[in-house]
Parts: sequence; structure tokens; C-alpha cells
Amino acid sequence: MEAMAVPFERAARPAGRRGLRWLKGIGRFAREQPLGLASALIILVILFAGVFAVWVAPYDPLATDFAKLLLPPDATHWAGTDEFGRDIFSRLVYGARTALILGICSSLLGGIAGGLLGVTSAYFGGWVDTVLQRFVDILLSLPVIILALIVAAVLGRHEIYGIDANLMFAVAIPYMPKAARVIRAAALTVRTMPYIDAARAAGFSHPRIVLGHMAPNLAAPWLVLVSAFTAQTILLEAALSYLGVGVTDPTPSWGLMLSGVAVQSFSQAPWTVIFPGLAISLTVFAFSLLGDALRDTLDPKFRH
Amino acid sequence: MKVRSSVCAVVAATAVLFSAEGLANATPQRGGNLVFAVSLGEPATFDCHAAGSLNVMYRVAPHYSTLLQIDAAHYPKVVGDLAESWTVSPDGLVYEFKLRPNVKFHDGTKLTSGDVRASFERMRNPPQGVLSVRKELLADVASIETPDAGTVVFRLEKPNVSMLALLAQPYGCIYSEALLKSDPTYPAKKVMGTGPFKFVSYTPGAEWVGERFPDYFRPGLPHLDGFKAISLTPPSAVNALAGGQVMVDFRGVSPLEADRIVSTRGKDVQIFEANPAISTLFMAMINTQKPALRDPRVRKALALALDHWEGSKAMERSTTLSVVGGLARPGSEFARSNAELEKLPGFGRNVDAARAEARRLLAEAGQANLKLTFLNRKPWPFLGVYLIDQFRQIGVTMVQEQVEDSQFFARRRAGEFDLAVEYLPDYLDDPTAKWSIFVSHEKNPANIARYNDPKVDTLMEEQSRIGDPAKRLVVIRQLEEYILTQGYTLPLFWGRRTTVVDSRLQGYVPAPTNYVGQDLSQFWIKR
Amino acid sequence: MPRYLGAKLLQLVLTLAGVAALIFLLLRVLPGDVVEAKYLAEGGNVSEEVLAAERTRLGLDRPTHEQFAEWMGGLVRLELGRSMWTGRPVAEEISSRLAVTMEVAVMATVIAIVIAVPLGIASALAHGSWLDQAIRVLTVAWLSVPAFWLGMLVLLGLLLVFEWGPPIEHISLFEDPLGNLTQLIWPALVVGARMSAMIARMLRSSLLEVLNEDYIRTARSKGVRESTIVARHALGNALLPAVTVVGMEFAFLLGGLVVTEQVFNLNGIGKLLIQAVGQNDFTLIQGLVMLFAVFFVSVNFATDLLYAALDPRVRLR
Amino acid sequence: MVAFCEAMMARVADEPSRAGRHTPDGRHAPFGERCYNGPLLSVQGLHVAFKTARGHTEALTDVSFEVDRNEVVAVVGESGSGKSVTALSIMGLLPDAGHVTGGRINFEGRDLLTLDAKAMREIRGRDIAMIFQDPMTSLNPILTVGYQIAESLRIHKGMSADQARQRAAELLTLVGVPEAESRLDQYPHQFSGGMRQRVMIAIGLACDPKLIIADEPTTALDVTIQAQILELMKDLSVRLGIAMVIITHNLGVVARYADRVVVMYAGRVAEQGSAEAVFFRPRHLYTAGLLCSVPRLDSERRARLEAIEGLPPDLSKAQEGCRFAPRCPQAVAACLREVPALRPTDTGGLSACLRADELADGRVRWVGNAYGAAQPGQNEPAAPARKVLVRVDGLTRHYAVQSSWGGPNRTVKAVSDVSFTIDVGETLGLVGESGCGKSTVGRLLLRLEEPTAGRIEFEGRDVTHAGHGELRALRRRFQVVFQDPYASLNPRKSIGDIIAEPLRVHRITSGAAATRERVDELLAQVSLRPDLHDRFPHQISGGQRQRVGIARALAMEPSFIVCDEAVSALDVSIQGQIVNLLADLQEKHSIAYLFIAHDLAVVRHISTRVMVMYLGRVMEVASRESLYREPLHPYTRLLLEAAPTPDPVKEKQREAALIRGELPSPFAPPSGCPFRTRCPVADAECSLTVPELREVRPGHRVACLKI
Repeated sequence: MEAMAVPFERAARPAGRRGLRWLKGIGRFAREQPLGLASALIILVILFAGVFAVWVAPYDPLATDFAKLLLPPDATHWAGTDEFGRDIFSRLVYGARTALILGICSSLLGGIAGGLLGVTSAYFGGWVDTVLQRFVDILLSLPVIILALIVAAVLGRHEIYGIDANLMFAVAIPYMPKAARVIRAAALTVRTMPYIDAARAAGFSHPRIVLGHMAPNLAAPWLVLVSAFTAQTILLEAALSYLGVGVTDPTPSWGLMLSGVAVQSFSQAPWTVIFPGLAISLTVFAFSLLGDALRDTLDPKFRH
Repeated sequence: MKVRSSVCAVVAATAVLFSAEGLANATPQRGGNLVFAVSLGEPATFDCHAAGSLNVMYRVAPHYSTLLQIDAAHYPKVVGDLAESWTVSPDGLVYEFKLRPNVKFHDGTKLTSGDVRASFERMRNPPQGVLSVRKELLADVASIETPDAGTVVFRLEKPNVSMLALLAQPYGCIYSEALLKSDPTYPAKKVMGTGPFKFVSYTPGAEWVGERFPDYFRPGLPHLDGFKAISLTPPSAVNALAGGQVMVDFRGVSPLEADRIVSTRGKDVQIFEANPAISTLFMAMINTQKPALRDPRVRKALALALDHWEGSKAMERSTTLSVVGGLARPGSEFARSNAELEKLPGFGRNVDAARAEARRLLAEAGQANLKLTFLNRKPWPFLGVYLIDQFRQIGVTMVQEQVEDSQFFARRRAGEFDLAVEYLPDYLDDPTAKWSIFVSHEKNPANIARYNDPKVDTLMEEQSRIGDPAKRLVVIRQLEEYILTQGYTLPLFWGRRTTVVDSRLQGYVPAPTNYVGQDLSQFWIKR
Repeated sequence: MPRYLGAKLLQLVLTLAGVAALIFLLLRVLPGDVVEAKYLAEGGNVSEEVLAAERTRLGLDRPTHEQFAEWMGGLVRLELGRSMWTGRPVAEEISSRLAVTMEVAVMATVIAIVIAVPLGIASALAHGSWLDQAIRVLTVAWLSVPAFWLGMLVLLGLLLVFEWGPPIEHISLFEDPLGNLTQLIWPALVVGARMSAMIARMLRSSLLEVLNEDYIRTARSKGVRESTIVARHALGNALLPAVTVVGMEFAFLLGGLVVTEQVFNLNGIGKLLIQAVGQNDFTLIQGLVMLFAVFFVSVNFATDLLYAALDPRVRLR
Repeated sequence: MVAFCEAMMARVADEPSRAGRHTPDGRHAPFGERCYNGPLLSVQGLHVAFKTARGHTEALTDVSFEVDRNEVVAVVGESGSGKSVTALSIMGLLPDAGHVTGGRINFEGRDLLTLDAKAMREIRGRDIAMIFQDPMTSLNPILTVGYQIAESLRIHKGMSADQARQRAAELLTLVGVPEAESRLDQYPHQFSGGMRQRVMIAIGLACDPKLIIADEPTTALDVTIQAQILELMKDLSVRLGIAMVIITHNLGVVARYADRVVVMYAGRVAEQGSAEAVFFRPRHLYTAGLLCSVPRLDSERRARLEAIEGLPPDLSKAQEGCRFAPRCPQAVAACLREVPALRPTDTGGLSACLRADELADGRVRWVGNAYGAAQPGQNEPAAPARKVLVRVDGLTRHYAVQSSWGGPNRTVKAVSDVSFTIDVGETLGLVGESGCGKSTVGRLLLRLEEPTAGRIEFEGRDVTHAGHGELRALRRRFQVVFQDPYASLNPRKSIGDIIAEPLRVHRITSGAAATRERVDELLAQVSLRPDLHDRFPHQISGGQRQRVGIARALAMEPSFIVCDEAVSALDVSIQGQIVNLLADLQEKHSIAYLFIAHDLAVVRHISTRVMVMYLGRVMEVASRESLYREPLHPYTRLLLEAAPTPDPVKEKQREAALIRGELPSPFAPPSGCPFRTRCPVADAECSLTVPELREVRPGHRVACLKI
């Protein structure tokens, strides 16, 4: 259907500088993906809350007030208080920080490690590919939560600057092989593109070809992947915290807020259960939608 | 026994005053099955002698008898179980027990003194491949003799004021000598005793079932046809109570949980509370080997940071640990009055002054910006929350590390922590056994504060020798005060046992310990 | 084909051996073992020698490489050893709980397929319409809700609204099918709903892709009715990738059930795993992990075979 | 509409027999289907627009033409001219984004655009059938071929399963699929590309349609298979009396098939008329230019290929005047101003060229750089230095193919024992059908792949065993230009970056300013404006991309460039530009080319010597003159005969000598001579030995035992 090429031909697009091109890309994204735009805005709000938690949160998330146990939401405590009299809204705000740092860092970690593994595997092929793929197979044959659960339980807690590094690893490790799979598949396609042959024919070095020529063309699937991972890692962190191998009290964490006492106080103090659950759902929802929207925009296969 | 003054009006309205007398007056009805929750996980063994866990006791106790037992209704009174009567020689070295006649094992064989002796020998001196975790408790026993089939004689090396209580230990299940001979490890795998219920089945992770033993030696008992102990997670146990699917979870629930159950079941449940605390104390032991914590001023400052009285209010609502007390169980013969308690560091009512003092002490010790870790087990995150919050108020930063049990114990024993949780669960209040963990580290490695303090050792030794209770109490008080002022440990809270029981279930007595009164023989269901 | 099967099976065995080695090493990274958890957990003073004796009994005092050799050797003989906590054979511990988990997994999958197929097809056919948008947003939303939270709300809702909770004692499927259903339908719904969202999304995108294929245009050019095109020409092709997704999801369902079983207090292998992890029951964890891995690879293998059976391009070569 | 009426009148005047069938406003009288006697299909003033991210694009503007019963009409045009959209509009199969904004499509007097979905379905498949371009993707992979053929029969003819099956078998036999009965139960992947297209034709014929629309039916096929399919379609249309609309860009195909030709350009009809008239007396300057651009085998080779400079217009923008005017060398001011209507011409056709009359009387003609100037041998090197640049000896490449499902691992002998040389500044053309190994040879030369055996020397140095550093240095000397002009440029890099990167990496220029200067210089060399520097590949057209690819190769100042199907994906008019550019660059920098292509005519145009490959082996090597004038190998001869030429008279007269059968599987090549299974002169001897490549005439080597 060569005639169909015409409407999509971008032959006469005006030239632009990089920055302008980016802005235009964002503008196009906003126009074509209203849902994506909405989810990006939600994420920005949550990000803002997390980053500027100190100013956003009305109370110290750790400060207990034994005179104000399990108060329902009112003008002073917008989301009520928990069983220690801590302000739930403030804990939600700081919880955003925990969730986002863990979610984003571990998906980046898993995404980068897996991505490098995948690109290397695809570019070199042969025995390198075979060995790496067997390794990936091994990790892939265990459900994410089980791998994370065991790694988290085995490693215990190890906080660096308030971030639980071990938990980050525990959450990142199961996503690494997934990223490796997807990126390898994408890289195998890119690998056969004539422009990679052209780069090889031009005598460029392996790192230059892999990082300079292949990686940028894998940025789209990678970005989609990482945004989907972020959604899933936030859920995973919540589940691990619920199971008791995640974040440790009193660090504010949404998953943690749903475990323990909160479960029991539901009928008397539903706000202790409803708000953290909504916070998780909303954040995950936003990241998932963003991932979908990015995929729809970046992956031509989904551009119907 | 008194009604818990609940924070929730609903509970107060439905809670009924009960007394042991009142219970005794009702006419028990025969029949029915007791379904109860066990929310403590699965038993590692069926062998009482090797077990330390309540999850074993709740399931196994109805199947066995012990020589003596502690009367749940009159804690800590010791009464006979298999023993009909007993005499103690004036020098306190010979204990002679007359056994009840016509006691039968579930397999039909008759119980003799040989069975009792074999069981205690097994506890005190386990053969190869058999584990006895409390053999030290019987260290003073020199020999066990069986003059005839109905008599057992214990000879002691030295007198022990606690001996009867020790022989009444709920873990002291009496096994069949004949079976032990063929397989000394049989109790670990097989349940066969003289208790009121016969073992029917165990489905790991699901249920443990027992049925009435018709030949139980107490006539007319048990009232129940059988029982079923259902394995549940703590939240699902509360759900099951709220849904009326189980009649009781003996471990107890938090008042918040009790409120929830009452809110759905109303008058169908009754709330019992052991008064005022059960014999389990939670403490934060301070690792005195850590450079910063070697300084008594720092340890004292940590103690001064705590506001137990306020903290108790929060704990009271949502946890089962909330009673303020020293190292002796509040309500026990060894306990101080609150007024006396308030003189100890960390128990004062003027918290602001105490905290100012704490800051001063820290500054003096050059530890104004102290950073600590608190090693905790999984079930009690709130202890860390509480401690961290309290320490923040004197400028001490602490991080809670909640780890899996194996790591917890390994690290605790290796001293890889600043503060670690320690808890004293027992069926007894007597300090001799209970406070053994305060003896110098070199004598008892279980002392995780890792100090070596001759004064503690001397006082411990001294109190165990004094026969006169009043004089002994003086020494005990002195010991308690010394340990607390040295800041070796920070007592946090004593356990509170709030039990929600289906109104139909009768015969339940809320003893101030989780360990006694679990043979279920007195329970009956009202129709 | 036999040659392929042989190669594939060999690869499976290698993967499983890798998993076995990985989990063994992982569990021995940090100090601490089941003995500590088992005897110290309820307080009391247990002497060092008691612990040491127990370690010896469980073989934990032996050098790691010996333990490793024993573990791998046991696997070759299909022996998983005994639970370090209960002393019962691991295989027995697992098999007594497998039925519940499998039952929920199968129910969830059936629920998922029943919900997902019409949703996915409707969404793809109404591509771009409000219906499609609604289904898309709903499925994403469904995937965003933490399963344990949803389970909690379901349980508490049942208790609050109907003053009724699902039976807590296990009811056998064969003795009382209805009772069994009232017990297991809730976790199956929670897990199945999530899975259905996954499958519906997958089905939508693969159906959309297929509907853009040249051969659909060919069918239209023959004058085939749209409904026939979807049912006869498109769906078959779109379901092929969906089969893989259902297989993957089914294989990973055991993972999802870990949390759900905890919430619903189901005595399945997920709850057993949490318990084993909490108790540092190495042999049991190892056994369970092997089970998950074997389940995963064999479901995948079965999916491959099914795919091959369904796709003539693979079947007839 | 005015244009259309005029056109109608012209036709009416031409063919009075039809006059009564039309009402004055051009609308068909409401005749019943049975007695309808007008043109079978009549497209009138059709407008189609596409909704895109950037607004509406006019894909078709005022398109009108007719098809009579039993008539074969070819719709010709380059990519983007709207020919496929026209076909899909007739079938009512426009994609969701496209919609008809005006006009009528009358089929047997009924306006298809007003029919409801059900009525339209009844017409599709029964009255109008369509054959699509790519037989590999146009058949449903999970349904049997039998089902797919029988489906229309069951829908439209209400046949029972057995009847339909029987008829399907007959149809398969009719389209030349052997053992039809047994193949009904097979799936499409078990058929070769050519066979699949036969199946597609069988599906099209199933219900004895009155009209078949074939959209590029042979474009995806190899020359030899293409010839077979063309022959089949031609034969069937004549035998069964079916009218056909052939959509194609290949003027050779048009010449062979068409009774009438409709030439489209940028969404409009440029010209239409009888095949003879359009080919020999074009009345639109675009048609004239197009015909001149096609490299032909049947006339003398010209020094330069004619090319239409410039690019087709962007249809998403408003168009003014004649759409071809910006590229037309003869455009006058009026051409840019007014939209020319289709008007009758002296040849009996219609033309939308303002200067059609002037074309007719010879006042105006297509003036390109070399129109009609047959100057054989003009750019032959006067006295070739005969210095060998590349020497290839016994080059072999085998692939082990791991079968994913079943069967042992198999070996594909992609290239077997290939030897040749390329002299400094010469062009070696390398032709063959797909799968013959020609691209692999190119990749091996570039060492993008490692040879299984053999040796490659470049300027006397061994390339095959060159180490890392040596290879890096060598890579400056030989470069490559790929087929797909889009995929060969990294979409994430700007044009400037793409050309500058080799300069920087090999330190050919130093400093940003010098690099920039050199990039602009290179852009100028390939006739690109320097302002393309900051654009990205997706922002420029295919022809421009190919120029960028050449500029990138030139950046290294190579002495040898492998052109791997470098012009195959380009439209005819653009193809000429690139071929000329390559020739110019060769002259200027004396670069040697290995020119890999499947189009014999293009190869003939550019090459000094030509090598023919078949199934991984060299069949024949000779100088251009020798090979095209007197091809010796039977394969070469058949290949040359199979290629259609844009000359309707020759095409319609000639008896096609078809290559029998299909290309053997590369997994199991025939023993002995690989071509023997399809060779007209092969005998038992050929299956025994692999024929050596031997010199039959000076510089003319053939691998055939029968010469």
C-alpha cells in the first residue's frame, strides 16, 4: 500500500533545533494522548509532593500524638490520623517520596542493567548471547514477587540516605531479565538495520555503535518499558511491605500503611485503609497510562 | 478479674463481669465442638519438651496431662494434675507425689509412676537425638525414683523455693514410657498422652483436630466432644472472630480488634481481660559493647527519653502490649506500685524535665547527635515506632531494622545491633528463672546486653537463697532498681491479654499468662 | 519435532538446574538459619549446645559445598529433602497445599478468560470509541489496584455488609462443591480480575494488529461479513499471541497468589512460602522455588506446544 | 465536473454506440442490471481525503475514468500518486482514516458509494474481485488455502462445502497450481510466493467476477515469477472475458497488459488513452518524462538516464496550478496558476496538460539532459587503466540455520565459490533474483559478514584476514550505499551528524568548522541544499535520503562503493536522478562500483561489466555489450526475455519464453548445475557436475556445460 505512505510522509516538515523538536514532540503527545497528558500531570503532582514533602506535608510524618489516635479526617488532619496519632496525609506525602524513589530507582536500575544485557546480547550474538540468555531464562522462570520476596528477605534491610538499597535491589532484580528480553528483541531488529551496517562499514568501534547508534534507537521501547516497570515496582513494593519484607516502620510507605493495624481498624477508621490504597492505585494508574500513551506514541506498530 | 475499661463504649456495654466463682456456679452442658483460632503459625514439633512456642502449646496441651499444674483461675497457685497429693520434706530436698489411680493413656495402657519418671528424665537428661529446651529448670533435681506404681519421688541437690512451680510447667507433658523406649522421639511426630482429648488429625497450615478421650481420668470431663484448632493469620483470625467462625483466639486481640469484632457480633461475644498484665515483658536491650552505649550516662539518657505513661495510651488502643511496669509483672507479688515505679528512670511523670536531663547527659557524654539502630522482629514494628519517636525528642536518631527471625537471633546473639528487642514470655513471675538473662554475659550468653556486672550476679544469687518472701522482695527490688538505673535494658510494655470469646463458650478463664489452662477440659458450650 | 522437543527439554533442565543453584546460594548469603528461628523465637534460654546439636541433625553445620552437592544430588533423584521446620518431607508439605492453589489458579484463569475475551474483542472492534476508551481505562485501573488491598476490601465488605465471611476451614471440592466455591471464588475473583485486565489488553492490541493485516483486507474484498471476518479470520490469529499471554499469566499466577492467599488465609503454597521464608526453612523454600520454576517452565513448554498445535505455520513445517 | 463532461463528450463522439446510455448530466439512466449496457465501471470526479495528525490530506482529487467490459485498464503512477487509493475506493475498503469526499463510482450503473454495507459486500468478491500486491501477507496464515478459495463460493454462490471444494480445486488447476486437490488442505506458508499469488488469483476468479482489480500484482515477485503470473493473468482475462484494472508503477507491465492506460500524478489523473497512444504519443509532459526515465533493454543504451528533477508535491498542502508544473521543464506561467482540466487529445485520449496540443504538433517536447540522444560508449573510459582494485577468489558463505521447530539444522549455501575482479573506476553490475546471494557478496566484500572460505583482496591487501586496526583503515577505502533509503540512515541523527560522524571518527577533518564545511561540500556534491544539515531522515524524501547515504559514503573518499540495490526502492523518476549522480561521481572521483540490482535495465545502464548469479553461483560474467547483446547462459537469456519492456507493440506481439517452475529451496539446491531444474536445454549430464566458469569469448565467461 505505497499510496498510504503519502498522508504520513513528513517530507516537508520544517527543520528545527533539537530543543524545539522535543517541545514539538511533547506538544504532539499532549494533543494525541489526552489520557497520557492527564497521567503525566498526576505524576507531576505526586512527584512534586514527594520532592517537596517537607513543605507540602503539614506535619512531621514520624511525629506521634498520643492524644489524637485514629481521628477521622477533618480540617487539621485532612486524611485523619493513624494508631499513633500520626497525620496520615503527611505520611501519604512522604510515602510518595518512598514509593517514587523506590519505584523509579529500581525500574531504572532493572531497566538499565537489563537493557545493557539485552543490547550486548543482541549485538554480539553467538556464545555471549547464549550465555546471557540462559541466565535471563533462569531469572525469568520465577514469578517476580517470589524472587523479590526471597531476595528482600535474604538481604534484610540496608538503608542509605533513607532509601532502602537492598529493597531497591530486591525489586530491581526481577525486572532486569524482563528488560533484557524486550530490549534484546528490539535490539535484534535494530541490529539488522542498514544504518548499523553502515556504521560498521564506516569502521566505527563497538561501543560507538552500541551506545551511539543502537541505544538511541532503543530509547523508545526502553522508555515505555521503564514507565511500565515503575508502575509495577510501586505495586511490588506495596505488596512486599504488606508481606512484611518491604519498607520498615516508621518510614512512611503506602504499602506499609496498609499492613498491620490498618487492616484491623478498617471498620472503625476506614480512612487508614482507603487513602493509602487510593494513593497506590492512583500512582500506579498514572504510570501505567503514561506507559501506554508513550507506547502508542513511540511505537509505530501501535499507531493505527 | 475485672472488666476492662474499654476506650470504646460498645465494648463496655457488652462486657460482662465474670469471676471464677460465677463460672463454677453454672451447670456445664456436655457436647459440642470448640473451634478456635491459632494465629501463631505452624508447630515445629509436637513435643512439649522441645517446644518453646505457644503455637505448640495451644494445639498439644489438650492431649497431655502434667504432674502438677498452675490453676488458671487462681494464678499462680499450683494444683495437682496427675498428682493427687504430694509432700515436701522439711529440708526441701525430697518431693513425693502420689499419682491418681486409673489414669489411662489414649492407647488404653495404664499410666504408672514409670511414665512420669521417664518423662522427667527425658526433660532433664535428654537421650541422643532428643531435644529438651528447658532442662536447666530441672538442674537441681538429683534423681527421680518410683517406689511403687503410684508414687514418684524427686530428690533435689539443693533446696529450691520454686521447685513446685517448676514441676508444674505446662511443657511438662507426661509421655508413655513404653513408647519412649521403642522410640525416644515419638512425641515429636505422634501425639499420645493422658489428656482429656485424643488426637485425630493435623493438616499443616489448616487445622488440628482432637476428640473427647472417654477414659479421661477426671470423671465427667471433658465437657466438649472435641475441638478444632484452625490455623489463621492474625488478621484473618480477627475476621473469623468477627464472622463468628471461631469461638476464640486464646492469644488475645488488641482492643481495636476487639471493638471491631464487637461491632459486628454485639452480644454474641464477651470480652475477657487478664488483670492487669500477663507475664510477658517487652524490653529494648541495650548493647553495652557498642562504644557509644558503653557510657552509663547515654543509656540513662535513653531511658529518660521514654514517656511510658503516654505511650501506653497509644499501645492500649491498637496493640496487645500496653501495661506500664518495671521488670516484675504489674499485679504480681514482686511488682512495685506506680508511685514507686515513677521514681525509676523513664517512669517519671515529669517527662519534659526527664528529657532535658537526658539531653544534658548526652551532651555531657559527647553524644548529642547519637545515631542508633533498633533490631526488631517482624510482629512488633510499633515498638520501633514508639522508641524512634521518643528518642527523636532528645535528639537521638534511630532506625528500625525488622528482619526475619533467623537473622534476628543470629545478629542478636552476635551482638550486631545497638538496641534489640527482648521479651520474657513465661508462665511464672518468679525472678530466678525469669531474670536469668540479666546475669553477666560471660555466665549467660543469653544476656544480649552483653555486660558483665558482678553486682547483678551477686544480687541474683542472693535473692534465690532467701526463703523469707519479704526479705527476698527487698533484694529483688534492689536488683531491679540497679538494672534499670544502669540502663542495661529499657522495659517497654507488659502484655495485655484481651480475649474475645463467643458467648456460648463457658469455662474460659483469662489467666495472666498465655501458657496455663490450655487443656480445655473445663470448657463447655452453652446451647 | 522429537529433536526439537529433546533440545527444548534439555534447555528446560539446564534452566531448572540454574534456578536450583541460584536459590541455594541466595539462601546462604547471610548468616542465620532455621535453628535460631525455631528455638529462640518464643523466648527462653536455649543453650548453645542444643542449637549445635540441632544444626548437626539438620546438616547445617556441614560445609556449604557438601550441602550443595546433596541438594543438587537430591534433585536428580527427585528428592526435595525434609522441611527443616516440621521435619516432614518437603514434597508432602507442598502436595498437601498444592490443590488449593491450583484450584484458585484455574478458577481465576477461567474467570479471567470469560471476562477478558468479550472485553478485548469489544474494545478492539470499537477501536477509538468511548467504549474502547472506557475499557482501556478500566483495565489499566484494574491493574493498578493492589491485589492485597482489593482482597482486604472484599473481605471486610462481605463482613460489614453481609455479616458473612467466606468459610475458613478448607472445604473439599469433591465433598461440597458449592461450599468450596463460596470459599475460593473470592480470591479467584480478585486474582482473575487482574489477569482478565492483562488478557483483555493483550487481546485488544493483537486483534487491532490483526485487523490491520493484509489478509483481513483480502477477506473484506471477498465480501465476507464483518462478524465472520472477526470470528473466522481475525480472532484465530489474534488468539495465538493471547495463548502465550494466558500461559505466561497462568504460570505467574502462583506468584500473584502468594499475596492473595495471605489475605484470604488460604492454606496454599503461597502462604507456605511466606511461612517458610519467615522461618528460614531452607529446604522448604528451595523446594517451593523449584516448584514455581518447574511449574513456570512446564506451563511455558505446554504453551509452546499448544501454540505449535494451533499455528499451522509451526505445526506443518 | 466540467472536465468530466468534456471528457464524456469526447468519448461520446468517439463511440457513438454508447451515447444513448447516458443522461445529459452524466448520470446513468436507471437501467436494470441485466440490460445495463454502459461502461462496466465508471469513476467520476472522485475525491478522497485522509485524516492525519496534521490535518486533511487530499489523496485523490477529481479522478475520473472508465472501464469497459473485457477491457484491461492500467492505472500507472509513482508512489503517492493515488493509484492504490483509487482501487481501494472502488472496493469500499479505504482504511478508517480515509473517506470519499466527492464523486461517484458507478458499477454497472449502480453508484457503489451509495450502497449499504450489505449490498457492497454482495458486490465484493462476486462482481468485483481484488488481487493485492504482497501474496505473502494477503492470505490468512491459519486458514487452509481451500477454505480461503471456497469462502467466496459459499458466500456468494451458496455452494455446499463439497461443491465449493470441488470448484476450488478446479480453480487452483486453472491458475496452474499442480496437484490442486491435495493442496487445498495446505496452508499459505506451504506455498511459494508465486504460488500464493496464483492462489490469490484463484480467489479472485472464484465467483466469475466481471471486474478484477489487481494492485501491483507482481511487484513483490521476481522477474521470472512475475513473467509467469503476468502471462497467467493475461491469458485468463482473455479466456474468461473479465475486465481488469491493473494498478502498477511498472511501465513494462502496463505495456504487456493494458488496452488503455490511466496515468496518475499526485492524486490527479494526468493523462489517459489507449496504450499505444500513451506510450508512443504521450500528451502530458509528465507521461513523456516518465517514459524517458525508464531504462530500457530494448533500445540503445544512453549515456545518461533521463530524470525528472525535483519531488512530487506534498498533498497535505493546498495545491495550485498543474501539480507537475514545479518539476516540468516546459512549464509556463499559466501552468503554475490554473488547474488544467482533462481535455481530449488528438490521440483519442484525455490529458490534463495545458501544453497537450503543443506536444501533439511537436512544438513542445520533453527536454531533459539527454532526450533521445543515443550515444553509445560515450562515457566509456577512453583507455582503461585495467588496474585491479578488488580481487575476489573462491568466496563462499554458508549459513547454519537453526530450525526452531523440528528438523535438523540446515545449511544455506548463500554464496559458493564466487570469484571476480573489479578494476579501478569501473562498475561491475551484479544481477540475479532474490536469494541468489548477490547481497551477501556485497556484505562479504565489506566484511559485514565473515566468509566461510575464499579470499578478498583490496588494492592488493588481504581484507579477509585484516586485523582490527588494518580493517579500520581499509574501511575508509570502501563504502556502501544501501537499498532502503529510510532504514539506512539512523533516524535519531540529523543529516549533518550522519555525514559528519565518519569525518570525525576517522579524523578526516579537524575542528567543527572544517567538518561543517566539508559536510556542506558533500551535500552540494550530491545536489542537496546545505539547509538540510539540521533535518532528520524522516523529514526528507526517499530520493534525498539516498543522496544523504551517498554523501556519507563519499565522506570517506572511498575508491570503491558497494551499491546494494541502491535505486531499487525509488520511483522511476527519482531512480534516474540517483543513477546519474552515481555516474557523475564515478567520473569525477574515479570510484569503482559493485552495483547490485535485480533490474536488468538499470544494471545495463550503469555497468561496464555485468555478472549474473543464480543460487549462490556465478552463471555468467561479461562486458555489458557482450552480455546484453549475446547472452550465452540459458538463465541470462531467459532473464532478459522475461523482463517486460515499456513498449506495448513489442510486448503484445512477443511470445513469452517463460522460465519453468520455481526457484529451488536454498536448503536443497539441485546437484550439478543449480539451474538445471528450470533450464530448457538441461539434460542428465547437467545434474552430475557443477559447471566451471570458463571463458567462452574474451572477457565473457559462462558456467554452462551446453555452450
